[in-house]
Amino acid sequence: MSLEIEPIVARLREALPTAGISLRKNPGPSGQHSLLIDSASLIDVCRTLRDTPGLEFDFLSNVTGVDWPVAAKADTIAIPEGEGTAPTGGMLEVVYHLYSTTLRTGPLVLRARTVDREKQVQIPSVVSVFRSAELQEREIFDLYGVIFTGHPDLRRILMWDEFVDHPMRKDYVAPDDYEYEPTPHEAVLEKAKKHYGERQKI
Amino acid sequence: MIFATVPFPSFTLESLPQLPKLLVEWLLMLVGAPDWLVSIGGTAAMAGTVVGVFLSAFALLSLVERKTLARIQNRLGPNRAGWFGILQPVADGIKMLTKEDIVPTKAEWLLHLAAPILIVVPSILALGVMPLGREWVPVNMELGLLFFFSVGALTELSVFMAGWASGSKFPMLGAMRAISQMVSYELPLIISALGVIMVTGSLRLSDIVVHQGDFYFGFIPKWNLFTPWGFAAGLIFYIASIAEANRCPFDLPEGESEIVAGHMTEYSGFKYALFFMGEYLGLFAIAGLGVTLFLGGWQAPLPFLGWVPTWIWFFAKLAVIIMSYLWIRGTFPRVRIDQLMRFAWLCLIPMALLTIPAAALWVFTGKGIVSWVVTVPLLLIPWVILTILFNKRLAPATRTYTFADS
Amino acid sequence: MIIPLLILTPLVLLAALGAVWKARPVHAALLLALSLALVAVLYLTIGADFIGLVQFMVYVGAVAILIVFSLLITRPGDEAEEIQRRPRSMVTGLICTLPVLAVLLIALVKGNPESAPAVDAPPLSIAHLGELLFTTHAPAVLAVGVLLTAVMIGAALFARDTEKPKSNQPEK
Amino acid sequence: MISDSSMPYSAPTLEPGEDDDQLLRVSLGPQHPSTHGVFRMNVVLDGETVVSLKSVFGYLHRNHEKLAENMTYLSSMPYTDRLDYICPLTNNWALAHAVEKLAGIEVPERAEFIRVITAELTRLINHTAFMGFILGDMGAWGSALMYAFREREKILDLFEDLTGARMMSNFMRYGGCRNDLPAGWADRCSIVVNDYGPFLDELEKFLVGNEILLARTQDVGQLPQKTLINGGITGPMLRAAGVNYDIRKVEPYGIYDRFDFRIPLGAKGDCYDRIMIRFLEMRESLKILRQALDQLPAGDYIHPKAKIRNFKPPVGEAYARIEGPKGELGFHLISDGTVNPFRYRIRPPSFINLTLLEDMCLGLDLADVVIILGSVDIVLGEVDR
Amino acid sequence: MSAEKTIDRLPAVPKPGRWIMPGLGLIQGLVISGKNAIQSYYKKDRMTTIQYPEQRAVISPNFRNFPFLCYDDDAATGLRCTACSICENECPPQCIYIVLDRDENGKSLKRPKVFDIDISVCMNCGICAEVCPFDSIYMDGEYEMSTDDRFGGLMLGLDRLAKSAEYHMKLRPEEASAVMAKRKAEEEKKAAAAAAKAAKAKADLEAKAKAAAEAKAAEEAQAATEEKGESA
Repeated sequence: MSLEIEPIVARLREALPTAGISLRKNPGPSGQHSLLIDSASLIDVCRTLRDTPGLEFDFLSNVTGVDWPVAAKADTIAIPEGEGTAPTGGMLEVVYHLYSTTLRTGPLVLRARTVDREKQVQIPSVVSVFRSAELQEREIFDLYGVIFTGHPDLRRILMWDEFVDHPMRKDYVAPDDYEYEPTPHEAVLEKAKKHYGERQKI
Repeated sequence: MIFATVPFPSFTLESLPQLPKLLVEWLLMLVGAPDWLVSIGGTAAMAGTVVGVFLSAFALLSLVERKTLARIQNRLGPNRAGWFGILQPVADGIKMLTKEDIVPTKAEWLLHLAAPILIVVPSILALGVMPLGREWVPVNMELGLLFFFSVGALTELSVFMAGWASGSKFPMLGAMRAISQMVSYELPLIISALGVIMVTGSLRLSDIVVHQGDFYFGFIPKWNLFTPWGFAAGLIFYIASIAEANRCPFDLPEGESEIVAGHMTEYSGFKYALFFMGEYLGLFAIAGLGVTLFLGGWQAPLPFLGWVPTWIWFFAKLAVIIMSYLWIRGTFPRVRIDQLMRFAWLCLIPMALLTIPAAALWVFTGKGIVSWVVTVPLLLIPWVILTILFNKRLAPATRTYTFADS
Repeated sequence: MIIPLLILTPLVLLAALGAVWKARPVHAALLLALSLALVAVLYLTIGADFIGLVQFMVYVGAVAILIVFSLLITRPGDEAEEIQRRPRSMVTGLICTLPVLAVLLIALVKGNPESAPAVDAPPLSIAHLGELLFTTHAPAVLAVGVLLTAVMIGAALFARDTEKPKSNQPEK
Repeated sequence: MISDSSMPYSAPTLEPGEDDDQLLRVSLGPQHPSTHGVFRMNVVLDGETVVSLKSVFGYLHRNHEKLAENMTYLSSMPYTDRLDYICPLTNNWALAHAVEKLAGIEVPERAEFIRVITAELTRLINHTAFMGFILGDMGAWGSALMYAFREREKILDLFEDLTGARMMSNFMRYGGCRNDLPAGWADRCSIVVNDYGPFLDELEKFLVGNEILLARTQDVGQLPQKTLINGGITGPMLRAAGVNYDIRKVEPYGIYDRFDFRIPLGAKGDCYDRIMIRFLEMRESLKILRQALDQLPAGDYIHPKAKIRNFKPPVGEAYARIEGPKGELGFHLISDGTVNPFRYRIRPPSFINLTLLEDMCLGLDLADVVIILGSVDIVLGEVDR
Repeated sequence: MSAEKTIDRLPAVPKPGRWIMPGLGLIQGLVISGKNAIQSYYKKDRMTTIQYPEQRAVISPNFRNFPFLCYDDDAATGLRCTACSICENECPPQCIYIVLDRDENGKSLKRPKVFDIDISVCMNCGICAEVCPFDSIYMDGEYEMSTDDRFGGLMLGLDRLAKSAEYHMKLRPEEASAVMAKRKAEEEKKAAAAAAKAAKAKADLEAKAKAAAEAKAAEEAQAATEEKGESA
């Protein structure tokens, strides 16, 4: 059940006038529109969402990391109402899905974006508000490279600690340092690389 | 002159186990060996039979255990090696012998080697004292029971050596648990045996068995188990013997789901097999003592069964007790270390101490109906109080579960 | 009769010396247990079965295990500083043992062998020993019993306050 | 320890300085009999009580999400069987449900019924296997496990008939199921469902009254409701603490709103309640199965116009979740209109239920850590993806 | 039904406050495991395991293991596969390798020269069988395929993959019969279409011939009239 998002935005703006909240339409048939929150006010928004009696979004179900090498493409997925985001280089985005166990209201989707994909990749960590984000944020740091400021124990969680790159990024090239083992499967791999190769272009 | 006419030893079915001893002595005498050599040869043969019998029983038990556990779990158990898996112990033995014997670098190799040997020695010594049949008592010591318990104390030392010498963490934890468990369960074991000594009046094990000789009203055997204090002491002895032999539900030292294999983690090859041999022989010794003290050793259960050789009764009772150990092993989960301690010190030892006055009363009131009337309440009331106490304070709370419709 | 004595006494001495000399505490403890066991064997060889078995049970079975168990729990530190302060501990050790040695030697020299009780006294049977213990020496046995219970209660109290309250975190 | 709920997180990390040689550092390593797969916990013990516990993941990480981004939607369906390999059919349904929400596909009646039947059978398998594993962790190695696996085999034979493989089902398609029920399958299924009741009674008598089990699991690994919700715990662990949150009732997907079944709620939320809740949930699943088998309609098993090859969902984003046996299993898909999903995110219940593992284990024994990990019921395929 | 009454019963939880013998639950557990042990001797349903090499588990006809290529009457010529390599593209772990067979001047012979499946990579998901438009690849039911050669042994070529349609009929009767029926229907349709085309071709052949005949007749008539004209 897609919940109507406008009253929530209104309450949020009235509770936190200075917070940068903008509504983003979802073109797909699922109708799950999202709120783009700028990084500064992310924690306050989460805390008010959790604590105000009318909203009571006390359950952060899912935290997803998304890599947008071309920022403009993000606008085709989450269509801004007014002005579009200035098409800078790429950006990393974190999507939060919030639920309320008491009011049983549906997924409230929040989005937080970094400035770019190389240096300014900081997003404040919501672990102080929702404990469930702890492992999921460590996974996003490990696979995407988003640095969550304020996370109590930001280490790699899935890859081994000495691993350098972030594998889930679109421009990640798998190092071919595996112990090479000649198999008759070679021909299949070339053909597959040739075939699947060109589909990776964005 | 060499073949001085020495009568060929005459033996009945009853004294069949004596045969090797008699044969060796007959041969030595034939050869004209001096007396001290003949006696030494005889005792060596006797020891050989005991060790031979119990080692083959160990091999058989390792197969029977796997098959009964399998049956409890609805599967067949080993049936590939030999006919119905009878050669499985041989296969295990060969495997153990051929496996590489790894000694971790941080281990003290001398203690690491000494530990498995020191675990097997006391169990065999303890078996030597056991009255296995009317004429088959390997060593008829006057202090049989005391010898049994003092030799049993050596196993804890060897478990410590195994745990400490292996150098790594899990054996350390295993050794800690093993020693605390064995020390705290040796107490109820010895106290519950005191009652039997008081009633029999001697520490010689064969006297204890002879004391349980005849029958009430013709068919109920006068075993110690069928007396009030004997039943309580027997139950406590049974539970303490499970803990002493590190069998489930008290198999904490070797709790494989927590500390992999406890003090035996760093062993492989034949040393590991020695540990198992030590454990199983210890099991035979403890179960044998239980049978001797409470189930009338080699006494026949019914009067008209006197013609059956007595050592068959001993091994039959031993088999029943060990089957019950296997049954328990297939069913119960493991107890936690603090519950184990609390159960020993708060429940077993007080009840064991209680059986001593009960046994005294039993003897002073003439072992008749009067003594039944006196000793039963003396045992029953504290037990009921203890369980009520247990129900109030420690018993698990009963839970109510609500069902939500939406 | 003499042969077992001649074999055993040097072994006992060696084990005791090792127990004192060894730097590593666990080795020392195990050697102590070995020496106590050998003393028990000594008793057995001269026919005193009861005292031999009780010695084995009490000392090797209980005392050695407790020493070793405490070593396992505390896992004492390394041997370096223990070896380093060896000379000083040697001196203090000698000072304590010399008078005891002197007393033993005097007793050995002065005592005349004839007055020693006959070696081949009838072996003491357990029943007789039991009666003796609980009739003529009853007060001594009762005193020892009271002492042991006092020690047991003291140990229990001592262990109680250091034991952390078992936090089953009902409401953290 | 955990302070009030406003500032939920102050895990007592052990400062290196405080560590003296009294503490024993043990790693219940990836190769350990009771970690349900390759999962490691660095445990620091003071004697037998746990002082700190840091879990290490990633030994079974295959990065299914990166693979899915390079493959078509159809090709990533068989990989969902490998996520939580004890209940593959609920994983398939979760992905199918998410893609149907992403592309707005409706599912015919018969397919919905087949999905509910296979999902509830999977819940039975998972909870029965859980009973076997939890007893194994406690030490009764093998007995309950073999009884549980004996019954599980019957259901796996049903799946082999239906989907072609016992565990690797690869059965759902976007718009319905891959093939229809084979002849006589529904009757065989109702026979299995009827025999399951008596088996549950026997397993219950074997398990629930057992004093050792009661002593080992009561008041072990208990946390207040607020911390559980805040920690993202879902599934039987949450309901064992008494929070009434089951997605089949909260956000009814498929046709769950047509069946009447109840949600068991626990009292204290410790390991014992988690075991009991799974028992009662199995009984509720049997009720659902009986109703679904009675009302199973005829009709086509997949939407006639459902596209199997080069299926291109419209541009957009969707997050859909189902109530898996282990908790809330969700898929967050972002589609840019091409054959490959732009972003394919799995919300794994076992992984997120491990967030509070340390809080549950502090102050308890090493033996309790093993049971608490067992009661969380994790499968490493889903934890590491 | 007996199962119905046990569904709603709460687990047997002792009433609070009543004195219960502490060991009762343990004894109940013993009774259950004892029952299982004894019944495993005579009750077939209790037995979990079978003795594999001697007894074989009954596998269901829908069981799918590694794929096989179906051919109608002869392995060399009747192979249904036309090397369209749709299955190669759709295969998730990319374990199929097809080379199209071309004759000397490069025209495709609609037949695979090489069709390899690396069964160390294949996860028998069945997608190739699902997407194959020419019903040529199906999932096999044979599961004893272990070899000792890790390289060549697990690379199944055309020789080991190709299996006859009768094998398919034996493996999955109803699916195979459905496929045969479908193919027979297509044959008839094609045959009918061919017949229709042939008939049409014959028809317009005759029409042409008739037309030609008429034209010739017309010419003769015209020629005849010209002769008459000249002769007249």
